[in-house]
Amino acid sequence: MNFDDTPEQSAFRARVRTWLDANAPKHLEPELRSAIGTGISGLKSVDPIEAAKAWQARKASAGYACPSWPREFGGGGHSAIERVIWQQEEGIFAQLSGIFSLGHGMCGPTLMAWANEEQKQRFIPPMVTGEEIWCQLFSEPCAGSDLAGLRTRAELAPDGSGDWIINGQKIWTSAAHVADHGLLIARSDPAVAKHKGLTMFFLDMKSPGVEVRPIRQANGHNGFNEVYFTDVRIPDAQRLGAPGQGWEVSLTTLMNERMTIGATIVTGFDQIFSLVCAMEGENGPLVEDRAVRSKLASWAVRDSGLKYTSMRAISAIARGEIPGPENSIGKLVAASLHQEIATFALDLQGEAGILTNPDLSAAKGQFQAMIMRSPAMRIEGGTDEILRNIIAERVLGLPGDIRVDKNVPFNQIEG
Amino acid sequence: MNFDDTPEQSAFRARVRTWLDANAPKHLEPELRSAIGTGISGLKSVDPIEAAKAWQARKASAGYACPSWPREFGGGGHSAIERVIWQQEEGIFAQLSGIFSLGHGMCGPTLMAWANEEQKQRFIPPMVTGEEIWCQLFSEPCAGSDLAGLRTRAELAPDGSGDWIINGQKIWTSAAHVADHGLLIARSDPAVAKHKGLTMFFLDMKSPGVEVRPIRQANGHNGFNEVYFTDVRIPDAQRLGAPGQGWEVSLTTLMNERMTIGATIVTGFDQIFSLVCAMEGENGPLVEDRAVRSKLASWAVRDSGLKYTSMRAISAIARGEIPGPENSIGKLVAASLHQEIATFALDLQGEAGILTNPDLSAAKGQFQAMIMRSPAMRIEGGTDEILRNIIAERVLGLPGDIRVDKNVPFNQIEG
Amino acid sequence: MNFEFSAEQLQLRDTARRFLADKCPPAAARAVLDGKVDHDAALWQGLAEMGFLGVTIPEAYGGLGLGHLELCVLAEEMGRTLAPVPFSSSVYLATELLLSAGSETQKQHWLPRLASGSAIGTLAHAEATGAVSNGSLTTHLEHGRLYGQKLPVPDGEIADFAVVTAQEGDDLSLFLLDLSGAGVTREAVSTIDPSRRHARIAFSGASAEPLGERGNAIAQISAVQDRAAVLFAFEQLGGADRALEMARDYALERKAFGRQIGSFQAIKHLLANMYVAATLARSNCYYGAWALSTEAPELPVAAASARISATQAYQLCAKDAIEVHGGMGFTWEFDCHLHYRRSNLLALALGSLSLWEDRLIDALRQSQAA
Amino acid sequence: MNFEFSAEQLQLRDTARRFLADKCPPAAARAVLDGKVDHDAALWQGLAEMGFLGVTIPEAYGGLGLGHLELCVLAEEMGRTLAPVPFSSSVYLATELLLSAGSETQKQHWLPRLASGSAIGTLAHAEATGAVSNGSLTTHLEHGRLYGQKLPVPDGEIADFAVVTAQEGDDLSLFLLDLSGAGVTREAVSTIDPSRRHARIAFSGASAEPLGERGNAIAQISAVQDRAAVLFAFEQLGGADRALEMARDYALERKAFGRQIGSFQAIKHLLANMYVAATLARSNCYYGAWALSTEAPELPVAAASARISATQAYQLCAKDAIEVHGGMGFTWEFDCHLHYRRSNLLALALGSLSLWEDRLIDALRQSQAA
Repeated sequence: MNFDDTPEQSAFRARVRTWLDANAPKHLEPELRSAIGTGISGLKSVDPIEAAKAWQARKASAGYACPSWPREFGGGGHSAIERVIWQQEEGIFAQLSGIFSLGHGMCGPTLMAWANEEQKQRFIPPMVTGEEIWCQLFSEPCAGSDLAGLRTRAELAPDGSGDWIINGQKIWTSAAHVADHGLLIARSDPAVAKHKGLTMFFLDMKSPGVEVRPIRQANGHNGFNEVYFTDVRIPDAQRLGAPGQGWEVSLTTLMNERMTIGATIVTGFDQIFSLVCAMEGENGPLVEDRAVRSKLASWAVRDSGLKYTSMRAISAIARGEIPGPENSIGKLVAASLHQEIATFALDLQGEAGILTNPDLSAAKGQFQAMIMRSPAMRIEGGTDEILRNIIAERVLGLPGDIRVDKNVPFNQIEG
Repeated sequence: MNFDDTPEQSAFRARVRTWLDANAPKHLEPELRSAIGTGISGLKSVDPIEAAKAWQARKASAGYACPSWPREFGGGGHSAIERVIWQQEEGIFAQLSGIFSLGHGMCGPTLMAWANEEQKQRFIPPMVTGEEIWCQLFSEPCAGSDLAGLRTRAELAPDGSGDWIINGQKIWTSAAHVADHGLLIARSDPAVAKHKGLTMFFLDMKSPGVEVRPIRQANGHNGFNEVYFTDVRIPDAQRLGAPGQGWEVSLTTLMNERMTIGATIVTGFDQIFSLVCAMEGENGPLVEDRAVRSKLASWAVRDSGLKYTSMRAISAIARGEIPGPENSIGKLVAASLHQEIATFALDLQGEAGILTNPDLSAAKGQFQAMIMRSPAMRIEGGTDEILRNIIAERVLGLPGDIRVDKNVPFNQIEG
Repeated sequence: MNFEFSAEQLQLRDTARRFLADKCPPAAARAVLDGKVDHDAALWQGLAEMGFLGVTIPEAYGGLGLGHLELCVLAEEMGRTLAPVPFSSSVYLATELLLSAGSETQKQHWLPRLASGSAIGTLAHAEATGAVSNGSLTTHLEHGRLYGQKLPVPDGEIADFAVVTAQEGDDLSLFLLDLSGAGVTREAVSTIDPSRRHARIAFSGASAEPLGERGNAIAQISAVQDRAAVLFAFEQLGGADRALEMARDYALERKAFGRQIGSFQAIKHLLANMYVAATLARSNCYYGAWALSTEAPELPVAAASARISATQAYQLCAKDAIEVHGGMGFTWEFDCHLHYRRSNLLALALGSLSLWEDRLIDALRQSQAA
Repeated sequence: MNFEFSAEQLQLRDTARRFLADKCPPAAARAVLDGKVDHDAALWQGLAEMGFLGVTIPEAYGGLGLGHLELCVLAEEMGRTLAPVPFSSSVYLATELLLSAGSETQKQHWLPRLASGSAIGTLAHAEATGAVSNGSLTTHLEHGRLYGQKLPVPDGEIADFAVVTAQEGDDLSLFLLDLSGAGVTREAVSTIDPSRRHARIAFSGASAEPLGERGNAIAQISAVQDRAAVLFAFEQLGGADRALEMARDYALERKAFGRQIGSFQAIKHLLANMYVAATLARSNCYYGAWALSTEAPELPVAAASARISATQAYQLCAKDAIEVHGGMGFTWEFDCHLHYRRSNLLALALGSLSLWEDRLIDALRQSQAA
């Protein structure tokens, strides 16, 4: 048991560090750090999209954009553990590239698995370099946790061209407002069971009939969009997989969930620990207050538990294995922790805990931003409830929920 | 809003107090108090059954046994609010009568609703006076939360006498080892849906073929029994309700759940508050320790919340109304509170927290008895999970769980 | 015993509920949240006309001369509807302070104005992060004039007068201050719940008159906080109940996997836990109401219990209402965040939960010792 | 990086698991619980023969001379099977103390006996309710002899020798004591988990030899507690995993309402939460194992984290395993209570959770300052 790199890993890490020293946009670091856990990049001094594209292009030039993708598509051709090392070293600067995360995490792997050679050559390299941004058009207003309940229709064009005509609405599409392309799942056959009648496509987001509207979130940020489709035409060549095979294709995509392994899970513990070490209470430093300590300790072990769970996963990758199911607990634990910590941090500040102005608030208002962000963490990427179901079923082998919609044609399901 | 008795209530309370002063077995009080929250009467100096019968008989002589039952059956003929006042005043001495609680809370009301006049005259008065003890034979090894899944069979005797022959097994039957009579629900028709084929009876517990075996509980106590039925014969006259109507009859019974309103709900808060006020920590009295205070405060408000929830119910009774659903939270809240408090109390005692001997352990080992008892509180009378379902469905109006066993003949249900 | 509001009080609740359903839809709170107005002046005037602003003010001073049970009933409805008006500042704090400590002249001047809504009052107490103790205030009296700064002051921008705690030599005293006078500057500050405005107020030689016994502010504030804690708790209770209702309704309406999401145990039990918290809070609040209205010696215990329990219930119900709503619950468009914001704002309105935990344990020990 | 046990260590685990599955069924713990025997002597002898008792003892003293990672692996299996033997007292405490502080003579005398199982050692430290601090012990040295009383002493009845903390003037020192000698009386005490026996030991002029540097017991004990905390945490982890497995298996087997109870979300999510707790504990334990085996300066943080996390996980899994089993889970006949008892026993074995919380925060502050 050790935390040491092999000589090869050590050499790779040294190369990465040297390169980052010379190339990382260090002047942006304070802004990026101030926004940890708030769900935004934090960039105000520069345009976040410009900064993202610039950083992505620079990484691509050195083979560090999509480090483990094949070189023929512009990737780095590195091993899985090298990708993890890259992520560890890139650290806070990864926050710059958030706009690409669904493209790189989901759209790219799906294209690699299902697109033809020509399409891969055309679309993957600009995805790597950041020249083209992708978005993923899966969720719908009535299909969130129950993704297979989606209603956006894909119908063959009546002109016999073989093209598909798309009508419907997608939601929670991050980056849609700046995306060049989108990966879209739609219902091509409503007369069969809900999982059976779906088909996957990709499309040009500038196609006529595509309308993107930003969603204002509860904390006032615009992280997501709604996307409306009105008679949007997609050539049949941009279909991925067979008609009706969309659910299967989407699973390939969802299996490639963004690899947070190696990246830091933000629980808020470091932030609250700094706060209580710096703050004075009525009876001395707050960190000496036994009530504070007791809470801190229980958060500390959840925080370190996640950190070392992630180490176990990295260790499996280093051995050439696939990480076990224990990594599925990360977001579930982190999201509640985040909310608990932020709530307590405000409480520690007393009546002044309500202030959000960074100049007036303790810790520059970061906990106020965190408390307003935290409810979303418990929902996005799978609600707490869905994640517990996944752990119970996939890890512990318990039975699935009773399904009333199984084997029922979609157009006969109530609701 | 006031806590005052009306003049009538005040006069009744005064009469009760005077009577209790003269009649309550005060010498047993310390033993009874020491056992609060541990699930036993605590009596060692006297035989608990003898003491229970003696106290019951004395109460009956003054009309305080089953205070709100009709006088014709030996009850006190008092109003519902007077019964509550009685319970408040009887206090700790009610613990003596635990052996009668299911008889008085469930069997009695069921007989009153479903038995014929002659049976009522025969069976109810000795139930009131404590001369005869009743038990309730409902739960089975495979029918706990899902009571309607019970398998004990009631078949018409082949001799054409109209008698019923009972075969099967009941479990969690408190007082069965000392009971004279039992209220029994059994399956008379396995070919119809599970709720439809049940029939209710009462029987003499000395009938041939009835065998009672004590269950040793996890904490070493014998509070419950298994009861085995082998060709036990019950005359048809002891059927309550029509054949197949047993579920309906059982609902009458379950609606009459033991009225804990007015009785004290034991959460353990008073006990832990006394402990921390008395105990010294490394840095002074434990009650000054901020970590202790924070926990105490959150328990205090749950404890007082239950107490005043109960007051609201009593208040409804005093107005001649039926208490609302808010009273359903009592056991759910108290059980977890009990377990949390006991666990923390042991922790406060450090390494010595494991000691159970009253002479060696802080607070005479009461928290050690409490921690060993508390898991049962979360299960008996409805598990936490069943209670949350009940609150969600009956109070908040949410849909029932999906039932796979609905309308399926009992003998075709898997498992 | 009668541990329930009277028929008249319940009728007042119905009246208030109907009035607020009409005059105070969620759009009212949103108008303040969006910065269009600093409070809902029409609603404020309407509340005055209903007599609600002067419910505890004696008739001699232009109020209704009712009791605190009536005020509890109103507070709950204010909380349910997120009423974007300075009700708590003016009624729970300023009115209470004047009633308990004001001179006859002060009462005659301000109480009628408070009752009619023509004046808004507030309490300016907190100065920065942490609890206030004797000697910790920077605001002080110097040659009869006030210097220092208060932050955050609820409704500080719109209030006509404030009761201010200030150091006077070694002691703390209360002062009453016309906020439109010289030497007072105030500016809005941003908070987690902009639907209820807060300000920073600086004093540079403002003239102020003493309120009540000098040098006794700690005790005066503590007493008024106990009283206000019960009233804030009712506001929180109203909010908790409303958040629970919203979540329950959504769980019945929204379908996933071919069924109402409210038929899944995960959602049912989340809602059941919210109900449990709200029920415990309600019972503690009723106890607080009884203690407040009867001036019972149990008030410190009852107030802290109501306060802690209602803070916990509102925070739980508001955050889990978002969870039940899923992604939609985190949109600006849905009202869930209005309650989430308010729940976190009210949790700190009279000082932190930790502070009230301490107050509760101290009060419990005193009542045991007594 | 390799944050996993090695192939050889995993093989040792398999060997231990097979051995214990055979030699240590739940009936073994029950035999002690029921008071039939004071420990499982045959199992103890078997463990000695496997070399497990001397796994960290150098070969020169008759041990296997392996490291602490191997011991962690064994501790987890002991916890899984509720092994009713003095493994923790003899191996985590007595052996560790001798290895770190024993003189050559003491090592030569006791280590071979500990490795062969012919001697059982323990640590006699606690005296009563609360944490031990300098000056708080009644046990003391007087004219070179020990007086006082220790309670509770794990395996105190069956141990051959004990390391005793005692006041020596103003300081605390460690003494090694043959428990069969004169001036020692011991009696069994009842605890919440009678499957692991504890005793009260009284000293009335018992002869004792110093162990290690005199006057330095606080530091010595603290160091050995950090080391033992990791090992106890692995025992707790094994217990937590086993309780979770039992609950999962029962949820798959038991039916209600026509379906497996494990198909209800209430049960699924209870089990998912148990899994989360056990997984966090495992990762913290691995960190502890790394720190222990490498004698890393991070040990105080790692040990306290493993300890707290594993205590929480075992207590949660054991109590909710009963809940999943329903009424049957609270019978004497089902094994659930064996884990419930053990989880509460081990939670206090090295002092309370509160104590370890304090240790963690102190250690975190020191590591930040460094």
